[in-house]
Amino acid sequence: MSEARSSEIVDESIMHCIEALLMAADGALSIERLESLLANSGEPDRKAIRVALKALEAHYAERAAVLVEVAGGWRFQVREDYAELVGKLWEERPPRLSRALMETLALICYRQPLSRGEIEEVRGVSVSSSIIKTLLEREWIRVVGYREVPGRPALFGTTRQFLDDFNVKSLEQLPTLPEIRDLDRLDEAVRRLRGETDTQDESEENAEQTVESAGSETGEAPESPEPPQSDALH
Amino acid sequence: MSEARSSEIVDESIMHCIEALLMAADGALSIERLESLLANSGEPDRKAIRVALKALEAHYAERAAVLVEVAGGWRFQVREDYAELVGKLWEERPPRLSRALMETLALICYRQPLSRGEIEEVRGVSVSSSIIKTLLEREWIRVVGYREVPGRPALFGTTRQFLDDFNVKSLEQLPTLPEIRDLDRLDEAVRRLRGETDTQDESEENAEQTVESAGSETGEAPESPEPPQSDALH
Amino acid sequence: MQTPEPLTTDAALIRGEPLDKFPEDLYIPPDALRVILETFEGPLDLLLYLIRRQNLDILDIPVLLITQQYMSYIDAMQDLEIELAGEYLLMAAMLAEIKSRMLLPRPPVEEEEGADPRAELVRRLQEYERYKEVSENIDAMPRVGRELFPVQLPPQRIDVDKPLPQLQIDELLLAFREVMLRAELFTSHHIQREPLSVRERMSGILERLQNGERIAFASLFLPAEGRLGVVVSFIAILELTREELIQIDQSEPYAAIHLCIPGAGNKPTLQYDKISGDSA
Repeated sequence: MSEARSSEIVDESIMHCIEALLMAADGALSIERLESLLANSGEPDRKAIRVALKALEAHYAERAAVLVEVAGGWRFQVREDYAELVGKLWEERPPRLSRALMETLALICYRQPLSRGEIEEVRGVSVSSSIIKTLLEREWIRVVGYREVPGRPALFGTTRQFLDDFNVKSLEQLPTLPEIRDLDRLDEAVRRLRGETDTQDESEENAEQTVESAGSETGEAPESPEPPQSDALH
Repeated sequence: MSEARSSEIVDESIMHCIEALLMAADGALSIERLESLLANSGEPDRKAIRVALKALEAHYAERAAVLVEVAGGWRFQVREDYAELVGKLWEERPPRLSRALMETLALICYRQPLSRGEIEEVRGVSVSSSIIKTLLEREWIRVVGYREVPGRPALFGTTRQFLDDFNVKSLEQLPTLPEIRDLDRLDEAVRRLRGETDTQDESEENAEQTVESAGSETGEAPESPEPPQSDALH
Repeated sequence: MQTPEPLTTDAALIRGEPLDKFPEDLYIPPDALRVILETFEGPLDLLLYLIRRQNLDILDIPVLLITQQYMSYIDAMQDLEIELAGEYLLMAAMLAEIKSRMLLPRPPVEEEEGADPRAELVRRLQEYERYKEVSENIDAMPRVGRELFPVQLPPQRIDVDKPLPQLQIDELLLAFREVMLRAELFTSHHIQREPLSVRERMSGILERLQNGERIAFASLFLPAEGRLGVVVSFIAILELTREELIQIDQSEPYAAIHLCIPGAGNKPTLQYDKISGDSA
């Protein structure tokens, strides 16, 4: 077979391009996707991509990261042996929700019922299945129906759990679109939702730190990168 | 030095544990953090961790993902050579940061801690709330204190996150602030300006120039008005 | 005399059109001029531009010339109804003052130190230019998200109860704001007016119809909800109909009105697997 023959020649530069893509990607990349991404980087055909993937797989066979093939294509993962160790990373700090997830949830909240395709239309990018799955698992969204068009896409709406987790009684309490548009009014709305009357008091307490101690011409960045919670929206 | 001696012995298992942690982590990990995470995995001391990091760095030196040290510690990142290729993974280009935002950030960088009013003084124009908010949300700046004057304005400083995001270990690695050029000449000019009237006859003649003709020259303008969306990914 | 510099091919693009398309003597369309004028980051930026454009020395600005040019830019901005920050006008006043001082006979030497507005202006221009320059250098540095992509691989398996990520309401709202701004949807009248409660009700009604049953129109109005509740339900039904998510039946005039999903009868069920299964 010709495949066997070409499998002996690994194009190193293509292999590194694939490695870069897989290391950076949010999910698995299919061979087709890799092919189109690499169109300007040597334009390898699928066979050459498969050869490079095999070489990468072999290279990482002994490392902490492993290249695996899943339903959606190929992806790097941290090897199972380190499950416990890696778990510690999250014990201390819950993972952050991605911007894509937040935007998807916000759109479902404000424009429900709507389908994944409609979310994609507004966001201008595709919405990954894992985002929808996470939101469903979290019980923040639910399927409320289907649009009666070819493919019958599911329509999503928000749930009671969503309201509970965000500590609001009904969607009506959320700021209106004009309020969201105006940053100052949005601040006000957020403070209202948090039941705060005046955040100023809170920040006053943090303010004991003197200018002298903060004087940091030292080149050292201050320890904690997080601004005090109360400042988050000022 | 004892360090030199131990640098020859790399504990493979610890190196792979560190590799797994760094590959999975959301952000850089400091040596201290690695030490505490590895407490049940061989309990390496900081020296052993440093040795392992160096070995990892060498191993990945030629790969598509490289190990780098930034202010917050160590992280794997895709080599910059692949920036354009990897950027194709996302349809949206990263938003361009406005000049107003970058100038505000630069002032906070080099003159921290300073207040919004002080930024406005140098820039000669007010700083919008949304700029400060964006910088706080990105966790590039934080409130480090308050100036004890009426109104108690917040004082801003940069964060570790800022250094990490700009791929440096400390503020010292940022570009140097240009010196005020010709300081002697400036003094002299100021003295002269105070001491004598200079006749402007010559310039008066040129002063007829109107906006129309000024406008048509703006082909050479782009020194300040940058063309939109030029270097988003370069 | 000023001679316009030769226009090069890497001249600024204005709305995708290179500026060098315009003959030098031709007047610039207001749109293009607007783009230029709007790029100034304030009066200091504009002054610096005027000075640098003519290769003038900051230390030796011909104030009368620069003042006049500055004023014509300000006039142009006002003609185009560009919202002018007050600082522009303040600077205009300051320039006018400098100009008048220069035209008047010299005041006695006892003038207080540091009061010369021209020296002050020179100092401020220099100071601003330093930061403007360094901000460009910082912007040119590779940064995470633009040139740098940190590696964050998912674990194959994870052994702890992963704490669920928390989301703050403000993060959610800001995310929404951003996506709406990006999609320029804030301008749509349709959604600006739509109360959120209607959207919530739409989801609720739609869900009730999913078992394929027909539901009496009247049963969707609960007196307990009051007049507002009725209105919300009514608008929700109209909106669902408009989006063709439900259909309204009435077998004969004055008969009871029923709602169902379009083509009801083919008994749809909630298929959650449908969602995860249809990955791109």
